[in-house]
Formats: sequence, C-alpha cells, structure tokens
Amino acid sequence: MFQLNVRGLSCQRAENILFSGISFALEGGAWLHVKGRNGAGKSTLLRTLAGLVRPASGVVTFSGRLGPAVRRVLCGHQAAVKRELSAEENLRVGIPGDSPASAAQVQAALTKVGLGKAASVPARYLSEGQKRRLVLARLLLQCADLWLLDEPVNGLDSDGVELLGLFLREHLANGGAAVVTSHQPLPVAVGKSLAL
Amino acid sequence: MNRWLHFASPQRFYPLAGRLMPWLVVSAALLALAGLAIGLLIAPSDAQQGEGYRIIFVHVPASWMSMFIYLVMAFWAGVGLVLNTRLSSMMAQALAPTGAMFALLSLLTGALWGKPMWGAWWVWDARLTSELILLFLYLGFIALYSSIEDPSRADRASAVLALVGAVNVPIIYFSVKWWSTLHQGASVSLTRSPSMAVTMLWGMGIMVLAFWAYAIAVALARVRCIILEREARAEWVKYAVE
Amino acid sequence: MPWNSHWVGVADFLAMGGYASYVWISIGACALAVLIESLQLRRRHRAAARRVSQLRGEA
Amino acid sequence: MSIFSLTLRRDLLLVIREPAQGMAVLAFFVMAASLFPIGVGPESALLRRIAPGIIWVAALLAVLLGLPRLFEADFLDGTLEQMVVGPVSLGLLVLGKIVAHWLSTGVPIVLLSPLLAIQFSLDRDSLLVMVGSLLPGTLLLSLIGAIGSALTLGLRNSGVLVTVLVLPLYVPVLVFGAGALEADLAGMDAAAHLYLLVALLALALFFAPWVTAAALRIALE
Repeated sequence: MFQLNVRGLSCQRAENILFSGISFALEGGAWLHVKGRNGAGKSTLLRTLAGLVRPASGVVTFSGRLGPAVRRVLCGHQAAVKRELSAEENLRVGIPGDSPASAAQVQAALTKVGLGKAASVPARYLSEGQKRRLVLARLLLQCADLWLLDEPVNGLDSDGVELLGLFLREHLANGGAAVVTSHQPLPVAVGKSLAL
Repeated sequence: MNRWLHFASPQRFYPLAGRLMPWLVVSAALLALAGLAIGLLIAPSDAQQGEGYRIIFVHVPASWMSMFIYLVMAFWAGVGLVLNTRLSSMMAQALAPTGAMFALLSLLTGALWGKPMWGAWWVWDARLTSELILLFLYLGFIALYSSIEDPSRADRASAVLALVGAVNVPIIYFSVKWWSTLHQGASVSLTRSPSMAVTMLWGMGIMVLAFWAYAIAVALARVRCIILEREARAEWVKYAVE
Repeated sequence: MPWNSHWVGVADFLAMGGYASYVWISIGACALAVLIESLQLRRRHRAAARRVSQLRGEA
Repeated sequence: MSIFSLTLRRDLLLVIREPAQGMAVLAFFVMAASLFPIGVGPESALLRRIAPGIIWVAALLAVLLGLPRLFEADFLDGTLEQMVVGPVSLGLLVLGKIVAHWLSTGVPIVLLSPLLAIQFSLDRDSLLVMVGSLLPGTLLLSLIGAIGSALTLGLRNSGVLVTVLVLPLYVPVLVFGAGALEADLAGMDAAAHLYLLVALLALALFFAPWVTAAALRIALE
C-alpha cells in the first residue's frame, strides 16, 4: 500500500522560516486538504513534496509498493502549456518525459475534459479556463500516484470544478493520493486537512 | 569532526573572527614592512633591469594571491554547496572582492613594470592575459551572487559558477599560453623573472605572507559584515553588536 | 643606511635608479587599495550594525 | 524513444513553429561580421589576415545572443518546472535541449560562414578548416553557455549577466577555434588546434549537462 510520510518538516524562504514541525502520513486512496492564509507557505510545501525545494529540516519519505521512484505530478499556478503547440501536441510532446500516450488516449482525454473539438487549435488561442482543462487532461494521461494540486480550482468554471472532483474521486478510487491546496471547497468527500 | 563543526555556525564564528582580526592585521602590517625593507633596501639591483625590477615585490605576490584566493573561494563555495553550510558560502563571497582587488593590482603593477622595461603599458603576455581573464571570472562571480535576492539561491548558484571557473582556470591559462607563444614567440615575457638573488626571494616570500595575512583579515571582516546583514533578525545578533 | 645596502642617501633611494615614479606608484597603489578596502569594510560594518540595532529597537 | 531524442524533437518543433528569433540570431551573425570590413577598410590582404578572428568572434556572440532560447521560454510558461519534477534524467533532457539549440543556432551559422569567407576573400581550401572548427566549436559554445543561462534563469538582468559569466569561459574555445583557421591561413597545420578543440568539446559534453541540470534545480528552488 503506497504511503507518504512527512516528519518534522520545516521550510525557509529567504532566511525566514515559513512553517516548521509539519508531520503527517497519507496512504493511497486518501487526500489532504492544505489550508492557510496567503504566504503561509502552502505552495512551498507542495514544491517540497514534489522534490523541487530542499526543506530546511525534516524528512519526506515514500514507502510501499511503488518501485524506485514514486510518480508524482505538480500542478502549480502556471498552466504549463506551450503556446506554439496545439492542444493535442501539448499533451503528446509538450513535457518530455511524460508517459508516452497514443493518439487515441490523447483524443479520449481531450474529449473527457471537453476540448475534443479544440485538439488541433494552437494553445495560444485557448482561454485560461481551457488551458486549465488541458492541464486536467494531462493529469489523466500522466497516471501519477501522488497528485500535488496548487489551487486547482483557479480559472475553472462550475462544470470544470465538477470535472476536477470527478477525476480526483477516480484517482483516489484506484489507490492514488493527493495533496491539494484550495480556498474553495472541493466536490470530494472531506479528507484529512492540514492548517499551515 | 565535531570540534571543527563547532565553529561552523555563524553565531560562534562571528566572535572568533572578531578576536582573530587584530592579530592578522598587525602581522600583515609587520610582514609588509619587513618585506618592503628587504625588497627596497637590502635586495641588490638587478643586472638588466636596474632598480625598476623592485615592482615584483608587489606584483608577484598580488598575482599569486589573486590565483590562490580564487581556488580557496572555489573550495569554500564547493563546501557550502555540498554540506549546505551557509557560513562556507559566506566565506566564499567574502573572499571574492579581495581576490578581484589583487587581480586588479597585479594588472596595474604589471603594466607599471612593463612600461619602463618594454616600453608598453600592456603586453599581451600569457601571464598578464590570463590574469585579466581571472579578473573577469571574479567579476562574473560577484555579479552573479549580487544579482540574486534569495541568499540560498545566490550561495548555491555562485558556488556552481566558482567550481566551473576553478576547473577552467588551468584550461584558460594553458590556452592563453599556447596562444601567446604561437603569435609572439617567447622573446618578451614576464614569466622569465630576473635571476633571483637570495634576498630577493626572501623579500618576495615575506610580501606574499603579508598579503596572505591581510587577505584573511579582510575576508574575516567582510564575512562578519555579511553575517550581520543576513542574520539581522536573528536573536543572537542583537547582543553580538556592541 | 642600515645593513650596508647600496643606497647612497635618501634622495638616491627615492630616485629608485630613475624608476621612481613606476616603483612608488605601484607600491602606493597597493597601499591605497588596502586603505580603500579597509575604510569601505568599516563603513559597511557600521551600517550593518546600525541596521541590527534599528531592528532591535522595532522588536 | 529516449528522453534525449524526445526533447531534441520537441525543441526543434518549437523552433520551426517560431523561427523568428532563430533568424534574428543568424542575421546578427552575418551583420556583425560584415561590419568589420566597413570599419577596418576593404583591402583584401588585411581582411584575409583578420578573417579568422572576425568570423569566430561573430559566431561566438551570435551563439551568446541565442542562449536565452534554451530555457527562458520554458521557464516562463512553467513547462521547465514540469520537466524538473518529472521522473526523467534531467541531464539527458538538458543535453537534448542543448543539441537542439546547437542545431537551430550553431549549424546555420556554420552553413552561412562560407558566405562570409567570400567577403573576407578566403580561398576555397581554408573553408574546410573554418567549417571544421566552427562545427564542434559552436556546440562547445552552446554547452558552456547552457550553464550560464541556467544559473541566471529568471533574474531580471539575465541577458547581460549571462555574458559576464560565460565570456571568460569562452576564451579557450576562441583561442583554439580561431587559431585553427589562422594556422591554416598561415600555411601551418591546423590539426593540433582542432584536436584540442574537440578535446574541450568532449570534456564539456561530459560535464556540462549535469552541471546545467544542477543549476536548473537551484534556479527553480
């Protein structure tokens, strides 16, 4: 059973401590809702879990069945989309290293998020909301174990949020875990929560 | 190992540096006086260059120190990067301006030496040219860490640059030497210093020690400033400042 | 002159065998650089200390 | 397909989609080199003598000008962060980007250089040495430049800062590159220069990718 445990985590930004003594455990199938005021370090916590930021102190370990590296994915404030590439190309080659998806899988993911018709439209012509949906489609294709979502609701309209809830529930159902920061409530069963 | 780590925290190092500095400043001054006395008073005049050669008593120590300080700086930067100890990166940043100053002094005294001896302020000699490039490496290092706000990124990014620079220093020196012998032949070169009488060697040796003591004193003073600037909000700093 | 050095007198010593300007400017430049660096460091230290006590005042 | 070729094809696709900046770098190369005859005077004997230095310095500055294309765009739209988080070897990914940068900047420079050779009245058989020195040379410039552009990623004055960091490291490349062409023009054998240039290239090919990857991780922290 996949498990993420964090013990005594503390992070710094430019010499001042953001948070310290954060400890929690998260198994497959559960999600953690991180709350806190602006500047409390929610994003830094997610980036630390993603392996981008080196914590000032504390330990982040992944145990369980997941082979050498836990496949984690981070959705930050920016929708990581290349303007020159079309929606479909963004999913196929936009991020080198994603698990290679066939054209059919890409098309299926696009239709699932309601961008089926916009597959060949260069991403520069997509609205901010559509770009957010493209990020959701990528989430499906990456089939990662740990989702690290930073304010995923931003930029999504009401049925976009519904989609997010649906995907999150599916992800948790087949054993994935998620750490989510969000001000608005999410249409998912209330999981653990952590206040920074 | 623990003994050594004891002083690795800025809090304990700050007073230690304060106590060491006066001793170093005094010994630097005494050594400099002794070195100059030997160099200017006692050392005999040189066969070909007469009295003008005495500039080497400041030129050679300056260029030697500029090279030595760069390697020490790269060492501390590497230690700071690997062990993630902030103090080592601060020490590297404290050494950089002094190293750049020595490189500049070496170029200036090299020109002042070249003018009477070879009639030109600037000679594209292998040593002077690589000294110039060493100065550019220093300026690159200083420019990088001073244009990054976040101290931890500044430390680590400048450490990478210092290490890359340190690897390149021998390559640059070799390529410039190859280039200068290719174009101009080895006739005119500062490297072939005049035949060294014993007192000359003593004079230069003592001047190197004087510059060395001075460099450490200044580095300690600057590292204290950096500690104060970066740890201004820390508790202990409030009582460390008289 | 002490230690039987070959200088005849102070004037001869200062003339430095005709290279007076080059030798003394070189040494002077080093001394000037040391002076400037020391003054600059002292000013920087004092400014940092003032900043710290200013923060202490606010805390 | 390995991460290297995936990234290489991706970056080349991006270059083809937005060729404007690539063209600007090539235009700079030709214009910068053409300014010197105007500045120095048209007599071909003199131009022949300074041609190696001019062509090489112009190529070096053109590659330097093209360095932001390596990471800047991906950093600004967040894709670089996704690549660093991804489970792939960042060093190989970076090598893919560097080779793509070389193919879109260095190689066109090499293809254009015969045009300049005519301007500087170089004879035909020294063209071979020129191309032979510029081809590995520009890759070497991209490799070293990648370290500089990764270190200065996202800084407000990164354009000029990259130059200050990287130019001193470009000196050996310039010495051996321009030296090869010059030796050939002087009738001497240019092989020694080319061997040393390729030796430096081998060193950079081994070290630069993972040093750049480390610099990227530091920049994205």
